[in-house]
Amino acid sequence: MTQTVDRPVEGETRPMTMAAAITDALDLALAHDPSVVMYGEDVGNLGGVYRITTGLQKKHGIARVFDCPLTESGIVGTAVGMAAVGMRPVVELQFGGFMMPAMDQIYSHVSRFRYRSRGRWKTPLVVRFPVGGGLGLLEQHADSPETYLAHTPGIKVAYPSNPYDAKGLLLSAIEDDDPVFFFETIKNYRDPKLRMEVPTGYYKIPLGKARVAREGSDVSLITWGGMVQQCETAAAAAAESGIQCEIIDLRTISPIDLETILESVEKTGRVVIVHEANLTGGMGAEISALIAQHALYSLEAPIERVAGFDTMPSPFNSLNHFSRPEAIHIADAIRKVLSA
Amino acid sequence: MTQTVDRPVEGETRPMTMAAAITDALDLALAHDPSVVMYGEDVGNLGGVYRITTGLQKKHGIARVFDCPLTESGIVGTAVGMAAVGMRPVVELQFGGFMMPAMDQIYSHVSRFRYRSRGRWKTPLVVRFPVGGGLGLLEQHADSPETYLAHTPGIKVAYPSNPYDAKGLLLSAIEDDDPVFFFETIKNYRDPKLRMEVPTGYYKIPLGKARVAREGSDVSLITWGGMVQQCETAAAAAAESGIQCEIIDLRTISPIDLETILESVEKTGRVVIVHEANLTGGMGAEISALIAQHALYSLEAPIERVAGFDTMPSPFNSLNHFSRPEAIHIADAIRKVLSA
Amino acid sequence: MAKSSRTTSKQDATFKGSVTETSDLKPFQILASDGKPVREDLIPDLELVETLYRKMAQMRYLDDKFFALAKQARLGTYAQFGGQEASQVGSAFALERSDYLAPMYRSTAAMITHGWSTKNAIMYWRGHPEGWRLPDNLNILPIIISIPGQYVHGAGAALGAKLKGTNQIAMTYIGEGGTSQGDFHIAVNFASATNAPCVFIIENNGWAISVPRAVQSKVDYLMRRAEGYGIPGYLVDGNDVLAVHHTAKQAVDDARAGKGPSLIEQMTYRIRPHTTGDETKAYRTEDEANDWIANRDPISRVKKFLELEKRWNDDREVAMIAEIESEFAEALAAADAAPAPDPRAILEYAMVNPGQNLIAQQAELERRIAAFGGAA
Amino acid sequence: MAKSSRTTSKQDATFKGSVTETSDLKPFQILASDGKPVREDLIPDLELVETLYRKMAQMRYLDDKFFALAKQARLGTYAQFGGQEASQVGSAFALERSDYLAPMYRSTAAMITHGWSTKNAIMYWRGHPEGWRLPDNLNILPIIISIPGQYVHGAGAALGAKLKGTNQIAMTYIGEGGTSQGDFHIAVNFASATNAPCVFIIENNGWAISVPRAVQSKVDYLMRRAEGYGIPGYLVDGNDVLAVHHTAKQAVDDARAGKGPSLIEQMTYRIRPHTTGDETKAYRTEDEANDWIANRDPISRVKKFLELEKRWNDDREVAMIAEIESEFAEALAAADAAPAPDPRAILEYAMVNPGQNLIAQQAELERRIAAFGGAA
Ligand SMILES: Cc1ncc(C[n+]2csc(CCOP(=O)(O)OP(=O)(O)O)c2C)c(N)n1
Ligand SMILES: Cc1ncc(C[n+]2csc(CCOP(=O)(O)OP(=O)(O)O)c2C)c(N)n1
Ligand SMILES: [Mg+2]
Ligand SMILES: [Mg+2]
Repeated sequence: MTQTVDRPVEGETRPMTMAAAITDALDLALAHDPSVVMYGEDVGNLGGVYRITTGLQKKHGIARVFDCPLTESGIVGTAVGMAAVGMRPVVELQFGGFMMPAMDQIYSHVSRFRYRSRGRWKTPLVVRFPVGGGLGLLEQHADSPETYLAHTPGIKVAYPSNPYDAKGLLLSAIEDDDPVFFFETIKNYRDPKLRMEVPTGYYKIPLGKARVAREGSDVSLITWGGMVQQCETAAAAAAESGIQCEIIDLRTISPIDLETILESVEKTGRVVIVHEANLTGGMGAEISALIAQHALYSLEAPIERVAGFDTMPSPFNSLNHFSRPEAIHIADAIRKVLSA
Repeated sequence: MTQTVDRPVEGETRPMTMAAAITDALDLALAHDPSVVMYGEDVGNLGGVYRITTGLQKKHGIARVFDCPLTESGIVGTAVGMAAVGMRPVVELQFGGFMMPAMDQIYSHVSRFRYRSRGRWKTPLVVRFPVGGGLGLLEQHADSPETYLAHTPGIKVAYPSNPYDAKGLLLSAIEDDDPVFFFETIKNYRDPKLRMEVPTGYYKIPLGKARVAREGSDVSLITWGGMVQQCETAAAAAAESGIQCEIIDLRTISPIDLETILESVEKTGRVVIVHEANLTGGMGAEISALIAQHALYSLEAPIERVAGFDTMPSPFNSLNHFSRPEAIHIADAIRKVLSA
Repeated sequence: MAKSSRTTSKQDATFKGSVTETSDLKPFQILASDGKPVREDLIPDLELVETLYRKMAQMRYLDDKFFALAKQARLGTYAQFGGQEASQVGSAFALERSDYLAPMYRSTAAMITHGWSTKNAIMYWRGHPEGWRLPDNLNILPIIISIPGQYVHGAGAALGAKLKGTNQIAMTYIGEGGTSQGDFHIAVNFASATNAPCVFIIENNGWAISVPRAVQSKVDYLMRRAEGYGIPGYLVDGNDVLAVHHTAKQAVDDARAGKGPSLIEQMTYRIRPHTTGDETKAYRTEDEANDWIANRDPISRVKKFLELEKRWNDDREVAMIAEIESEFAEALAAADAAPAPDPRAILEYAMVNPGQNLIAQQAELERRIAAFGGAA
Repeated sequence: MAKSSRTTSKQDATFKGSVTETSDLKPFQILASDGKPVREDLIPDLELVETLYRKMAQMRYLDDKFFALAKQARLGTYAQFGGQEASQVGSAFALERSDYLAPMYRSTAAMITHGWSTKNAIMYWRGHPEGWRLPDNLNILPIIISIPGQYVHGAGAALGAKLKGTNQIAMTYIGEGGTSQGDFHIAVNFASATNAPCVFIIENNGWAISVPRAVQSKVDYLMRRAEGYGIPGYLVDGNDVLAVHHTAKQAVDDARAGKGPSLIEQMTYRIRPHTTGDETKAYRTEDEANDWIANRDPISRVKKFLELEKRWNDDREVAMIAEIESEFAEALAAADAAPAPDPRAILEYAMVNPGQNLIAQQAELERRIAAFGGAA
């Protein structure tokens, strides 16, 4: 198996939630590299609607962490210009559902700026935002737009599932010379169940390396972000009936860690892919296609995908558990691939 | 086989290129339904940069076919408002590479307007644009953004490969009460090889129904738009060495005609998917995933995808044939799935 | 890596935002904050004034109730409009019933003024599918959360109505923060270019969540942008319901007369948090809000005027409040009595003609309904 | 279905576009079209005037040659700037060498003025990878085709330079058609809000492909939008290189002095087709273009002035042309001598750290190279 334990044992740690780990990474990055700047809607004075940048403006100065006009295209587009002239902007969009006003800047420029100038200009920028549902918030506050980015060349997409990974991936993202989009699952931000010991120092987790979150030999659950937790619940339930699920937490959606996926599929022969974005054309499709190309002969059952429905995320608060993938739906898919 | 011949035999016909067939459909739609209006950049007086709307303003009046300010978000966003109040806007974006400034309107509104109002408002609009490369045009004039749309719920995507289909699909699109995006392959517009007899009357081809463009028993080539022609060339070459390719021309990317795909795969057991958009997260992934779920046991070889590279379409004119899928690359993939 | 990012105090000023202070403009008023007329000549029929007052009072009550319901988790996250009653009621009241309204998340008062029911509003903010269904007999476009798509829809609806020759016009709302978005510009300019009958309203309530107006732009008043589109621009005291209504009526009449769009900036203040999830302490002083509440409240201003005119007294006030309370109680009871939503609503209205993906997902939804132990 | 779409003549006027004719503004001039000074006081050093003249003459020659090369298929599609030499040369010349330029597809003259080489320009428009590589010693951002991303990059580069404290500024270009896009507004306003040292230039050449200026907006002059951002706006005769340079210098100096962004509208005319793929006959009369060529040509205007000043004569003209020709011939020969591009360029610079997808695609590219019979 490529990587099962990748936690450094040395060094000081303290218990952190996802939110705290992300804040810690941002704080360290600001201290570590004077070219890092942060801006967005409400990130300066308020510290963002989820308070992830709280305290950073006070600590690092208003020229490093500041509020800007309400415009996603402006935030991302100016970051392209800033990155070209030598800054490392780490910008925040208020929610993943509000990424689209920036989509032309992403597609036409973030994606191509370096390629287009044949390396004359670089685009070392990070765009962070909260994503995912299950909280009964307003419309467009529960979206998961990772596939639009994964299909767009030239950029990376990190989507952590726990505080340790979040901090290490974010520090990698900020140091990376490619543009990186960084997804933060709202439901995980302050979930006490995810609170864990995290090193207080500066450390990095490589982009493009998956994590085997649970070892097992019967079914591979391939997932990322907030869905890792759901898969863990489903896997624990399955274990009670003697089914051993392996959970692959991709950590980065783009580039994808094909090697780790294939190793797992070759072992289990059965695959369930779980994501919150809607099914059709989602990242589950790409993963399934990679398996159907590279590990077809290992498959003992059709590949199942558990995903959001092909509608906008349900705005009907009391019905969300019917549409967002939950452990119970994943359990159903596990049964399916096992009985195939 | 679901549909091999779907050409009506009765009725007058005349030879038409893709361009002429599309113009003809637009002309008929304007005559047929007074709520149809057309606008966009250069569509009025000039008739569009590819002259698809030529003559329509003169014939139907400037209030039905007109030029508007240079803004894709404005064009698509006003179409949402217009459609709500009872018009049927059929708007043009100048190139597929310029769809992204409209992406927020597409994602946040075109996709959801009807769902969001629970049917109070409808969004019967059509967005047309030229796509695809192989012509050495400027950057962003060779893009194929269908996957961004196919992953977006609530909309349909038509992507015809020949004059007959183009006309019939476009008339269906205009009559459809769902929003439809209509892709027009630039390289096919006036290709004399595609010129064919097309009925002069008003006829429709259903959205969501694929066409078996060539029957064969050894390999299924699944494709759409301009790539159908490339697949036909590759299939003809393969036939010379005794390999019988079946070509499925999807005609609509969304919704997808799963039935026709599965029938073909069950017959051939070998699949090559061909599209011009870049590989990762492209529609080839979704098709592959559907096959890996619904027809796994029919597969005799890993599924191959022939697609653009994960970069922007090559802007290096003399090198385009290395990056855009051509018959020679498809032939390579056919060999691969046959030798597996 | 850059050597240093040199935090100088000059740079600091930049990121706090600063407005070029050269204003020659003053917001238009008909009533001063103390309720005394500053433009006697423009006082409308007192019947209209009373109607506007009653509507505003009803709206304030509703807004406070919605807040309380949200805090009890009987509504979801709710965007209060408290403080902006004059701005919304005064402008929406200038519409004909058949005109189009393109609202944003904070437009509840404008929507109800245009005919939406309190019951539906409760159910919308509860996330109940029935509340999301906009009534057929109302020309209210869907509530838009993504800032500011509705501006473009407003322009499109207006252009559509014009093409159909129906004589309807459209009105749409945005916050001052939203004016920094591309679609703000696109919409107003598109309407300018096509002479579409659309009234564009900016409710400048001083704040975009925690971001003060000055951070959005150096310009003093956002309605100055009208000049850049060659259309009329108006600066109005947004807490003076008579000034708001007068101006909106002018813009509505112009639009209907074929004179094209207008842009109106209504200076107002959000006296409540941004939404029920927001905490204002983190970014503004209570004094600031209290000053607006005490000295520039839009409701007491017109009430004082009506009292001065002897058109209003405590008895009437008491009777009105009783009426408002009982109407609201009735609406709430009706909303509470609505059956729990059917989970099948999740896939309803997804497409007029669904493809195989949605058909398969309907089956999956039925499985999930069964798994959770039955529908509803 | 709507009953009818009632094509009335009033509606017709709408969709043809019409500009509200109330203009009190006149484009700023230093030289009249006949080359005579209208502002003696602002005539700069004649050495500078001669330099600007020479650059413009060189650019016109290059533009015509590029057109000819494209027609021979020795360049790809090319966007001519003919007629806009004063507008581009005059403004870009106001920059320091280390300042940032954020160009669009029609900015070739501005780019060369800022230091790009003719050889590289040829190779860029030929689609040769070497032409796409922007030189390290030039602060020119990539050429942008999607209208108008570069405006936002310009704002960002300016803000970045300001944060770094380098004293560099940015200049960026857009056509009048591009002002209808969201990113136009976003960029100028973002720079206004952050006081970023960016000079925003609108080259109003009358046409957006076939769409006349009047269709874009009702406003008479687009620089009126500056007022809506609280920043200086300038209206300039874009065919008067001295007026253009004077104004750009003012804006550049202001930006460098910390006074923030400016918006300049340069009234000019594209005397050539939109690109080498365009046919102007379909949308405008030859008379219109000929009038600009005969009476408002930017190059002959300043030549006449230099002649009046006895700074220029036929001998000098002949010598200059010979120099321009031989320089161009040399650049073309150098471009022609460059080796054919290596197909591997297709995957170069795709990512700093490529993932497995790109690594697999490199192998696929090698297979394709082999299939087509060897590299290059
Ligand atoms: C495209 C988009 N980006 C971000 C948000 C998140 N957001 C919600 S309200 C708000 C502030 C809006 O301020 P303003 O426009 O002044 O309106 P107000 O809320 O004050 O009425 C923000 C940033 C959004 N809804 N849409
Ligand atoms: C986003 C986008 N939409 C459409 C186009 C296609 N297009 C290329 S040039 C042009 C007209 C531009 O006119 P203008 O802004 O006045 O600049 P000019 O070409 O006159 O210099 C259009 C519509 C584009 N390049 N980008
Ligand atoms: Mg506000
Ligand atoms: Mg132009």
